[in-house]
Order: sequence, then structure tokens, then C-alpha cells
Amino acid sequence: MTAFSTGTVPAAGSMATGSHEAPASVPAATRTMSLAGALNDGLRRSLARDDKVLLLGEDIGKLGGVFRITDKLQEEFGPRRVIDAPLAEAGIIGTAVGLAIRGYRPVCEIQFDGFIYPGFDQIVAQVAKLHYRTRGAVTMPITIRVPFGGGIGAVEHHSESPEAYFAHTAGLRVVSCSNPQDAHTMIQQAIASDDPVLFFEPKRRYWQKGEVNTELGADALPIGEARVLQPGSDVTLVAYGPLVRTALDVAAAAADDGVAIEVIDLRSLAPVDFTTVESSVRKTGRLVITHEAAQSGGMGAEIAASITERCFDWLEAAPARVTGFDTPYPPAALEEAFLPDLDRILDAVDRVLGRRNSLTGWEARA
Amino acid sequence: MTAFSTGTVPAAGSMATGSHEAPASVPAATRTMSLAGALNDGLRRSLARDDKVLLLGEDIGKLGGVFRITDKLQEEFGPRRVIDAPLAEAGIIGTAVGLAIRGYRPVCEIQFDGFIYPGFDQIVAQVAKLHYRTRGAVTMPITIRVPFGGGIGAVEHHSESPEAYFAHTAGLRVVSCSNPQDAHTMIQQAIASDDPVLFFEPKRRYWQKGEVNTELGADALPIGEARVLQPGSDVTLVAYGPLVRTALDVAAAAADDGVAIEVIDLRSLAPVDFTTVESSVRKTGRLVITHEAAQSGGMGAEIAASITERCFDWLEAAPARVTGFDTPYPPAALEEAFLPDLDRILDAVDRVLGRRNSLTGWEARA
Amino acid sequence: MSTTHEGTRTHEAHDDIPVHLSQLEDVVQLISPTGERLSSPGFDPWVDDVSTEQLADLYEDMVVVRRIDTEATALQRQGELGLWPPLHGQEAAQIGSARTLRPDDFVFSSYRENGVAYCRGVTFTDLMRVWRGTAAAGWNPYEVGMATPAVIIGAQTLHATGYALGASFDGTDSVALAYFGDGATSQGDVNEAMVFAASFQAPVVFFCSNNQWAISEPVGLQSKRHLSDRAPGFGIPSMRVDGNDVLAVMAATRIALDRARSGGGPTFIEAVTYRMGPHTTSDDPTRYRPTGELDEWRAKDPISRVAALLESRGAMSDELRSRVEGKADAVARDLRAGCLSIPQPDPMSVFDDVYAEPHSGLERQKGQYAAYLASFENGHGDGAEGGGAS
Amino acid sequence: MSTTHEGTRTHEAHDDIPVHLSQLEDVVQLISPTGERLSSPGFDPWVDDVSTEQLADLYEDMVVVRRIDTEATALQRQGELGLWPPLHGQEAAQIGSARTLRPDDFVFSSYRENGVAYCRGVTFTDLMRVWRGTAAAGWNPYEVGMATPAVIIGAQTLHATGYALGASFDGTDSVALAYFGDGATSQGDVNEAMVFAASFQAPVVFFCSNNQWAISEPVGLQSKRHLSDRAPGFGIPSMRVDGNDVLAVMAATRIALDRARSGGGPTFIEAVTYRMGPHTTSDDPTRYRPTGELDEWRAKDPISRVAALLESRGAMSDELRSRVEGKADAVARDLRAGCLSIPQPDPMSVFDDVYAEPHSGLERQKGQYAAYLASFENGHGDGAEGGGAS
Ligand SMILES: Cc1ncc(C[n+]2csc(CCOP(=O)(O)OP(=O)(O)O)c2C)c(N)n1
Ligand SMILES: Cc1ncc(C[n+]2csc(CCOP(=O)(O)OP(=O)(O)O)c2C)c(N)n1
Ligand SMILES: [Mg+2]
Ligand SMILES: [Mg+2]
Repeated sequence: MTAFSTGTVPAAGSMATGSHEAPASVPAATRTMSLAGALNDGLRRSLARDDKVLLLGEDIGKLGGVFRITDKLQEEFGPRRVIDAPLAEAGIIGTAVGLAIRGYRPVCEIQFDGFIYPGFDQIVAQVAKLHYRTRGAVTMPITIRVPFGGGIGAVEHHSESPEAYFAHTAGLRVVSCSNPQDAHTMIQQAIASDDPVLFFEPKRRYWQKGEVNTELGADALPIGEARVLQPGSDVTLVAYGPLVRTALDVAAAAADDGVAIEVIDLRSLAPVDFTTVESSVRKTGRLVITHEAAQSGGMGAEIAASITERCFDWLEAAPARVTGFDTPYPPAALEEAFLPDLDRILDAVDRVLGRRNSLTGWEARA
Repeated sequence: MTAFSTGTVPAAGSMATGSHEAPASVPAATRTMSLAGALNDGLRRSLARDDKVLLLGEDIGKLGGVFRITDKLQEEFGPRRVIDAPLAEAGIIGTAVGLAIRGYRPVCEIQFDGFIYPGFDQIVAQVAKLHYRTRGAVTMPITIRVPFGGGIGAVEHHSESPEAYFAHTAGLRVVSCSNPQDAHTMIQQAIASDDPVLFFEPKRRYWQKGEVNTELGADALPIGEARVLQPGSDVTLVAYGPLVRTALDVAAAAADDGVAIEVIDLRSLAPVDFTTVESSVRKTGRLVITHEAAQSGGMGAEIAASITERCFDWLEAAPARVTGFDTPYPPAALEEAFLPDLDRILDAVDRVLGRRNSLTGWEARA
Repeated sequence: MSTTHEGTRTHEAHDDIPVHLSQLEDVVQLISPTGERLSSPGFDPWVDDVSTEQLADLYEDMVVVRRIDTEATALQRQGELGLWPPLHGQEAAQIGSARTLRPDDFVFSSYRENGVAYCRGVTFTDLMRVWRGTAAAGWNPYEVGMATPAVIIGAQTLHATGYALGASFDGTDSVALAYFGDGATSQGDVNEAMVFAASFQAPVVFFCSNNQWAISEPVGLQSKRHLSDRAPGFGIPSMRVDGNDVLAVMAATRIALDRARSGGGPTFIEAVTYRMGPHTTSDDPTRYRPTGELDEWRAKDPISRVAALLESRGAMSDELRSRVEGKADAVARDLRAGCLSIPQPDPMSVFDDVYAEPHSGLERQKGQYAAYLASFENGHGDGAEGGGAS
Repeated sequence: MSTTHEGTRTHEAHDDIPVHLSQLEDVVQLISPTGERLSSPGFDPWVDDVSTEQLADLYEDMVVVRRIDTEATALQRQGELGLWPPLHGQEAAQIGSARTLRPDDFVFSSYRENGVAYCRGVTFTDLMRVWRGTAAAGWNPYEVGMATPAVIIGAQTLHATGYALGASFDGTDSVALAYFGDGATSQGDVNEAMVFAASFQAPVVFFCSNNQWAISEPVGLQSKRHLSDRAPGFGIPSMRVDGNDVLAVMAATRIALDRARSGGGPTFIEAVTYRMGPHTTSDDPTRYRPTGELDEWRAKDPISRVAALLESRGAMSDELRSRVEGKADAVARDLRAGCLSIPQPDPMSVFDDVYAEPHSGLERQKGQYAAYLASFENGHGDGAEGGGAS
């Protein structure tokens, strides 16, 4: 990993049990930012820190990207650092591979989740495997940014959650940020990583605001670690990306009901920080996992399976998954039905608690 | 599903508890075939049965495919039914989509597992979604044949197991055959299905021979159902494709040791026939799943998670997975280390049985 | 900010894109921007039969689809549609091509060909479904001979090639016509479609609406040459026509269709036009469009030149004007009514049509969700606020 | 067997592939098959400096790489290699291009460019690793200026484009050269590489070894036109040369390199050659190769024509002959020794180099596997046969 430290900052530990909002005592370098703005600033710092960092994507130049994540970066760093690419995702990723071989650290923007598939071969057969193929001679410090997930009322292919494909692909790292602070630090950590990183941005949270310590350098929580956002002793609730905020809402609602939920923001999907999840589940004995992606073969399956392996004797109930259905992402009018929400997650909480009225009854009937 | 019946045959039930070799009483239409030969004959019958069936792929014409699965079919049906396509997987799948819209039933051959990724977008964004997108107006009766898996000493990209990507993709069906009889019937069932089917062929078992009832029509076990190949009361062992044979060897070895393993050939990976697995695990209380694909996010995760949900109160131990490692498929000299084999599966059997010497100890130490 | 590549000699910044590519040069033009009927020997015979009445009909079509565009944009602004991709400026390219097709031909389009959909007979309700967010696609492709639009850029060109191949296998002379944009030409799929179409000599027409922009990217970023120059290297003859000239588009499309029907294989048409509106209603073109460019193209408006030609033929009567206005008004009314009439889908319909045949996994999820929804009626809904005993 | 498409009028079977495409027409040739030095004004100046001594060196190279091919094929037959993709027939295309490169240029190749690897200085041991099945790739790309070969057809052309772009950003005049086959031209990646290279004016050379076959598929199935006709439509100048003519290949490559170095952007070279052997040692070309075709191409052998030219210049001495034979013998010996010296990798190395930085998930699997292996030493190995109490 290339050096990445610009100052001393509060220890990551102080974040570990705080909420995703600002910690109580706001350090000097802290500013209020949207998640989108935090990414923009993180990219700017990465470009400024290392000449080898390049941005490559569709409409990222003058337009600043359709979500404005690269707003003004071409103006500031010029068209050779922030490059509008022809409209072809395999071309973007494959060109980035060549740039990486030449020593660059390309950051590719995929405009929407559903447009990553034309680049799939270059990602899984090249980006993921080149370090292994060359027995370590070639590194692939490529970051692939993907605005992902639904809830924005978009047309087809604009609301997908393809993270499980990449988490199943050896050689890749997969992360997702859920709040402005993590967006700011994690994008810089991803770019500084010598491994390829799929960086999933929760597009429906782009405009969520929060306090950001912009100088959180080496002291930031490492990119591969999960964060306990809220402690609790009754149920462990694992979420990432867009559903972290929902998970916190669930915890608040459950608290009113006397149920103490421990909320974990997974942050890294490959590798999963099972140590953190395991110690939580050994405490609570109950696990609920939520994501927007389809249930079959989603991240929830891996987490449920691994935690069952690690915590079998501690589990009071089968881990429950609250996910998108095994359907294509639906049209906007149906996304409310499709997306995990407060009620569906609370229902699963009831289920792992063995409460009446939960779907446990349905399961038994099925 | 278009009509698919060419005669009465032994009830599927008679296969359900037999081995993957021939049933005891050999019916009249039974011939000894290799798995490759069975596929070839199944394709021939599908071509003969329905004019709308077309074969499309690289080198499938005069050469008969690099594995000779389409041997002599172009000679018999002509170059408009068995079409050598230009060297481009997206092109092959995308052309098949158009042919399907026009009413054809294309069968695409992907030459090796590792070459399916250039066609990934057309598969997940088009083939999988067109029926949903058109609210049922357009069907996608496309079969995509993929020789998959390792153990043949091949160079890179020729030994992969990409099935989990497709099993996670709503709109697709995913199956894998493990023996000549299933190869023969399942390929015909896949082609007759009005849904798109990813058809994974265990390439290292292509030359495995077995008895095939070539007239097994409507009475064949439906393509979506798993088959209990061998009954047992101590441990349920789930496998598919190339590892089914290994699983039977494991069962034989364990039987010598007094352990009765119930071997299930999953056959369908999407949907998984959980009813069959569930009733087995409720009996045995112990589950081992094996596949060649990487562990993280593989089929084993989904099966372990779902079975834990359905059988939590019946499980004596956490479901165990014996899989390829979370690495790229290694060079030939290392595939023995990579691939699940008899010893590694037996080790997992020991683990779910709580035996000394198994990796349970390691898990606890970790 | 220091960079390491000052003084690089080979790489040129994008703002050096040759300006001529955004100009109308090397194009076939049969109607000048001021409405003169120009002659072009290779193309004239293909539109000789277009009478003044038919020209008036084409004029009406263009006015109508522009009105569809205006009305849909208004509906979006009023919150009745989630999104709309305007075709403003591309009326001649869409009408001139779509009106040459037979009902048994088949169109494969992108999201922007709503004028084509109108020509194919798509109902207004069906036209609005996707943009109102109630369905992934609006119409039954077989009823109108037009596939549901592709959002994945370029994917439909391969579908058109496959369909065309199938149509030729069936012994028909139906043709598949694929619409796509200038940006799409960079996608592997579009190039592979040309490879497959040429190899199989499939009866497909590749119709590229070069509207100068792919969202914020000018066409010069996708190609240093005319897009029509690409196809011949694949063995596919091509034409470059003024896409704002309905007759030139019509002639070129007829040439291509005729070649396809008579076994001559694929043709590539580049229709040089201009996206006068934003990419979609979500876009803000002022961030990237050079000043003056829009005005330059306003002077080449596809509708006004037909009006001028009709005028010069003495056919632009008050009657015609009011017929066309009346039709456009009626269409706008029907469009709005059609849009507002679209019902919200039932939540349970999220499980419909994923598969053509029963699917055990999805059936189970559907059952669970139904039970979950039903549980609200049984008092589970307030479980959140303490419905169950723990 | 009845089919529905009897009488179809447009679709032509593949056996109508124009024969001329497999012929050497429209090619630049500087040495005729019989060894005459032909003149070609645009190309001659680029090889004027090639002395008879240098020609003899090229001759030596070609003989040597043919011997590498023969020896590797023998090693495969003897079970020492898992697979070998012969380059027999393509010696001039590989040597003529590779010998024009500078050490600071960078090669991106397919699996077949083993002659190129030899020119880049890859050791014989490294050359054999992949084919012996002990490693996913043989050499360190940075030590020889050559990436590890791509097995995914065409993927490397985009890598070359990106690398070239980076080299230009760095202010160097290094060039990336991408080798690929005739079949590869159908892949989206190769076409996208041309789009990107043209758009960025990247200093990359696309070197297409048209050896007439993609496994069993003749080049006419991939394209109805010369492959060199494709590039100009992307804005990339191209040349079509006799790929069995080492001087023509050299001249074309030098022209392309010079253009790239001086900021002129990409060039496409089609080297028309022939795969005289099977696709790989696993292939049986008699299943698809027309009778006579091999003989026809034997008459155009790339090595014998250089021998004849040297002969005509009086330079084909016994001394040269024995020098070359000696070198080839030595190389064959070294190759075999290098191959046989390759150690079997340690099983635990299966976990190496997946990531550049520590990875908790993989560390755990590695630990588990190590414990598992160790358990055999502790008697767990016979657990299968009853090692543990249940
Ligand atoms: C594979 C893919 N990548 C990116 C996008 C996002 N996108 C939607 S429209 C568009 C521009 C298309 O430009 P063009 O092909 O010229 O068509 P136009 O919109 O101008 O009609 C882009 C990049 C997409 N829909 N699909
Ligand atoms: C994406 C992909 N699809 C299919 C293959 C299987 N395959 C290996 S070599 C080959 C033919 C390549 O032909 P060509 O490009 O002409 O190169 P040549 O082998 O003749 O040198 C094919 C189809 C592959 N390696 N990669
Ligand atoms: Mg455009
Ligand atoms: Mg070839």
C-alpha cells in the first residue's frame, strides 16, 4: 500500500462504537459534507497526493459524472488526469489494466451498477487475476467505482446490486461505504491499495450529510474492517451501503420496544471481517443480515453460512436474511415492495427472537 | 415447455435411489454411452424433434466442438442448424437472443467455462431479463452449454466453475449433469424449457461411461429436482457435476467405516431443490456440501444458509463446505491441492460428526 | 498540482476533436435547411413516389412526435413521469426511417426512439409505462413489430442481427432494423453485431442516429472518422445522410431495406442529426454544450425545412396547418390521458413473469411475502412497535 | 430431417467464403516465395539498412524458433508438457516484428507468440512453465518488456492500448505492440481497443497474425473483407503484408513504430501467414483443413525464401548453415533442460500472490489447509478408514 497519511486524527476506535453521524467532539479538520461531496473530496486528495492516480470513465470530465462525483476535477487536474473515455466499459477497464501495468493507479467510474457487465470479463479474468498470473510481478491498483442500489425511482439497469458477483471472484476486494466519513477515507484507502478494489457507492445516500474529518489518515479504520455502529446484546444486524441507515432506524425502533440491536456496518464485502461479526454473534446469539441484492447467492448467504460455521454453538436461531427478491430489479412503482425496509427487517428481528407473529410461523407451515 | 415425450420409460422414481450407474433392470432402449456421447445424442434428438432448435458456437461445425459434443451434427443437420459463429461470446449470446425473439430455440456452446465472461452482459442483462421486461410476451428458450470445472490439467481459464454467478442471477435456470443418463435427458429438457438454462457440463467426466435409457421422455425426473443417489442416515452430502462421482466414492469409503452417507446429486443449482435436501438433513442432522468453485459466495454458502434456515432445530453441527479455495484456479501442478477430493470431503464428514482429528479443532483454535 | 506528463508529445487533449465531425459535410441531402428540393441521382429514385400529400403526412408525423416530446417533458416536470429522453431534433431521422418499414419488419431500438414507437402503432399508454415507472417495458413486441427498447447501450444491435438471421431462415423477406446512437458505436456489442451480420449476411439495417452527443461526450471522442466509415471495413456498405432531412433518411432506409430483402445483407446508415434537448430530463446540457451550437442546429431544423418545401409547392395551406395542429393537440391530450390512466401495479406483481415456467424458489419467496403482507392485517404490522412477546 | 428454412434466399452457407481471402493478394511482399528481392517503394527504405549479415541473423532466429516449436511439440508428445501451441509457419511474422522492437517497448501477446518471447529474452525455463503446468505465467513482464500472454482472446489489445497511453503520459517514446490472431478481430475487446487507441491517439501497434484459421474456423467466417480493411474505419491506418516475408513484416512494423514514436498514433498491421501445424497439440486439423491447403502454403515457407535470398547473394555458406544448426541444436538442448528442471510447486503455494496485501479470508483458508495437511502427519490421514471416534 502506498503511503497514505496526512496528519494525526482521532483513533479509529472512537468511531467504532459511534453512530455514522459525527462523533461527539468534532476535531478541527471536520466539515459537513454529503456522501457525494466526501467522495469528490477524497478523489481530489488522491489525485493531488499521487501523480499516478488517474480517473477514467464516461461523462466524468466537463459534466463531472451523472452524479457529479467528479465535479470540477477535470478543471483542476486537466484532461490527462480526469479522462472522458469512449462509451465502452470493457474498454475502460481494459485500458485501466494497461495503465496499471505501466505503473498508474486508475480509478474507473462505472456510470450505474447495471452497466458493469460489459466490463465483466476484463474485471474477473484480467483485473482479478493478473497479480496471481504474474506471480506477483504485476500489481493491479485499480479502483472501480460503482454507484449501486435502488430506491431512486430509476428505469431498468439503474438500481442493481451486483456486489456478490465480485465478492465471489478471487483476487478482488469489494467494499461499500455508508456515510460521508467512510466515503471520504475509504475511497482514498481503496485508491492507495495495491489490490484491485470494487468500490460500491450507495447512490440513494449520495445526498445524506454528515461530519467528515478530512484529515483522517493512517489512523482511519482499515478498509477491510467492519464497524460496530451501535452496540446491543439481543440481536446482531449486519448491513452495508444503503441499508446501514435503515439498520440504524431499525435499531432505534427496536430499542423503543426493549430490544437491543447491535448494528454492524460491514464495509468490506471481500474479505468479510468475520472476526467482528463473530464476536458480536457470540454475544447476541442472533443474526439478521440485510442487503438489496437478490437473496439466492447474495452476501447474506455467505455471512449466514460462515457465521453458522463459526458460532454454531452460540446461535439461538438460524441467521435470517432480509434481501431483495430473486427477481430482476423491478420498475420504480414496485421498488418499495422489493427493497428491504424497516418493517421487513423488524419482522426478521422478531423471527430470530422467536416472537409470535413473525414469519417463523410461515416457515414452519411451508 | 414444448412437448417432450418419445415413449414410455421406467418411472423416474426408479432412478431416485439408484446409483448414477445403470439401474438393475436395463430397459430395451438402453445403451452404454459416455457422458459426451449422451450429450451428443441428446442434442441430435432435440434437433430432430424441433426445427426451431439451432446450435450456435465456436468450432461446433466441422470440428464438432473441441470436446466433440456436437460431433457430426452439422453433417446431419446442415450449416443452418449447426452454426459455426464468429469468435465472440457476446455476439453468440446476443445473436441467440434475437433468434429467440424470432421464435427459435438456440443452444449456444461456450467453448470453456472461462470464456463465458465476454458474454456476461448479454446473459445477465438480456437473456435473464427479457421475459420479465416484456411482461411475459417474449420467452427466452435459450440453452447455454458450458463445459466446466477442473481436473484436466489445462492452462488458465479452462477449469473454472462460474455457476454461482448465474445462480445469483434472477431469470436464469442453472443445472449441471453428473452422469450419462442425466446428460442425455437433461440437455433435452433444458432445450425444451421456455426459460433460459445455463447447462454446466462436468468436462472431466465427459468420458465416464454409463447406461442410458435413450427413450426416457416425460417420465424423466424433472430438470429442477435433485436426486438422492444413495440413501444414508448419518450425514447428507450434497454435490453436483464433477464431484458427484467423488461424493459416491466418499460414501463408499465412509460405509467401510460404518458411516452412512446420503449422497444427493443437486442437478439444479437454480432453483435448488431444497425440499429434497431439507428432508435428508432432517433425517441426518448433518450436512456437507462440496463444489470446485471458490468457497466465498459459492453454491455451498446458499445451501448452508437455506438449510440452516429450514432445519435449524434438526442440525447437529454447522453445515460444512468443501470447496475450491478463494484463489484463481491454479496451474495444473497445483490443482490437486485446490480441488476437493475424497480425503478433504471425508475430513468434513468427520467434522460434522464431531470426530477428533477433524478441522473442528482448527476452527476452535482460529 | 504537479503532473508527470507535462511535455508529452503524443497525447492530445479532447478539445482538439476535429470540428468538422459535428458539421453536416459528406452527407446526402435531398431537402436543404431552407426547404429546397436538392437532387442526388443515387437517392432520388427511391423517393420519387413520395407525393406532396405524403410529404404532408410526414410533416404531420414530425409535428406530432415533437408534440409527444413536449408533452412528455411537461408530464415529467409535473411529476407524472420519472424520466423522459427527448427526441427533439431527431424527428426526421425517426419518421423518415420508421415510415419506410413494413408491419412484418422488426425494430430494435434504444430508449430514444419514441417517435419510431409512435409509427409502429404503440399506444400512448404503453409508450408511457416505462417512463412512469410502472413497468420495465411498455408494449408487446409482437403486436407492433418492435422490441422493447434496450437501455444497455448497443445490446439491441446483436438482437437485431439474430432476429434478421431467423427471419431469413424462415424464408421471409422481413428485415430487422436496429437503432442506436453515436456513442453506441464504441461498444463491443455493436462491432460484434457488424461482424455477425456480415458473416451471416443477415438482413439487418444498422441505423445510427448520430445526434452529436453521448450524454456529455461529443461524437469526436468516440471516433476520429465519420461513423459511416466504420461499416465498410466489416464488409457492410454504408451511407451518410442528413438525418434532419426526412426524404434523405427515407431514401437511404429504402435502399438498405431493399438490399436486405433481396439477399444483399446488412447496411449501415449514419443519420447526422442533433439532440436539441438534454440527454434526458435529468440532464443539464449547459454544463458541456458549446455556446452557439444549439442555435447553429436550430437553423437546420428537420420540421421547418419540410414546411418550407410544402410552402414552395403551395401545399402549406391553413387547412393542413390546422389539421396538423389538431392532430398534435389530440395526441397530446391522449398521451396525457393515457399516462394518467396507468394504474399502480399490485405489490405482489413484483414476482410475475420472472420465469415462463414455475420456479420453486420464487414461489416460496412469493408465499413468504404474501404471508408477511397478510400479517399486517393480523396485527403484525405494529410488531415493530412491540407487537410480539420476546 | 425436415427443416423450415429450405429455400431461404438470403442466408449463405459458410462454404461460400470467398476463397481469395486465404490467398496472398493485395499484400506487400519484399521477398518472393522463391527468394527474389522484390521492390516496393513505400517499404524498401525501411529495410535498406538490413545487411546480408543481419538477414542471416534473422534466418538464424527463424530456424531457432522453428526448432523451439519442434522441440516443445516433442516434449508435449513425451508427456513433459501439457500443451503446446505451435507457431510453425509464422516464424517470419514473429521474428520480423519482434526484432524491430526496442527493449523499452512492451509486447502484449496471445499464447502463440513464443518466437516473440524468445526475441524478448525470455529464458527457456520461463518459456516452458505455463505449458508444463507449473505456473499461470512464466516470466516477469518488466524484465523482458513483454506481458504474460493472454488466453482470453483479444483481451490484451486493450491492455496494450492502456499501456501505450501511460507511456505517452510519461513523456517517453516507448510503444506497445499487441499481437493477436485473425479470429480475435471478431471480439468486442479488439474493436474497443481500436476505438480507444484512435480516440486517445495512443502509441500502440495492432499486429494481427492472420494465420487463416481460428482453431477450425477459416478467416472468411470472421470477415468478408481483408482484416486490414477494418482499421481505417476506426481512424487507424493499416497495412497488409506478406506475413511469411520477414523483410516485409519488418518494414511494416518499423513504419508503425515510427509513427507511434513520433506522435502519429496507432497503426494496424495484418500479417498474412499460415498456421502450418495444429491449433495446439490437442487439435486435429485434418478434421477441417481442405486437402492441398497445407502444401500450397509449404511452397510459401517463410524460412526457405530467406535461405534462397541468402543463397542468391552468395551468403548461404556451409559455415552459416552449421552455425545456425549448432545454435538450433543448443537451443533445443537448453529448452529441454530448462523444461525438465522446472520444479513442482509446493502445494501451499496455491495461496500465493492472489493479493498484494494481506487478506484475512485467504489467510484463514491457508491456515486451515496447512492444519489439514499437517493432520496427515498426525494420523488424521487414515481418518477416512476409521481414524477417529464418532
Ligand atoms: C452499457 C451502458 N453504459 C452506459 C450507459 C449510460 N448511458 C445511457 S445513455 C448514454 C449515452 C448514449 O449515447 P448515444 O449512443 O449517442 O445515444 P443518444 O443518447 O445520444 O441517443 C450512456 C453513456 C448505458 N445505458 N449502458
Ligand atoms: C474469449 C475466448 N473465447 C474462446 C477461446 C478459445 N480459443 C482459444 S484459441 C481460439 C482461436 C483463436 O484464433 P486466432 O485469434 O485466429 O488465433 P490463432 O490461434 O490462430 O493464433 C479460440 C476460439 C478463448 N481462448 N477465449
Ligand atoms: Mg448520441
Ligand atoms: Mg488464427
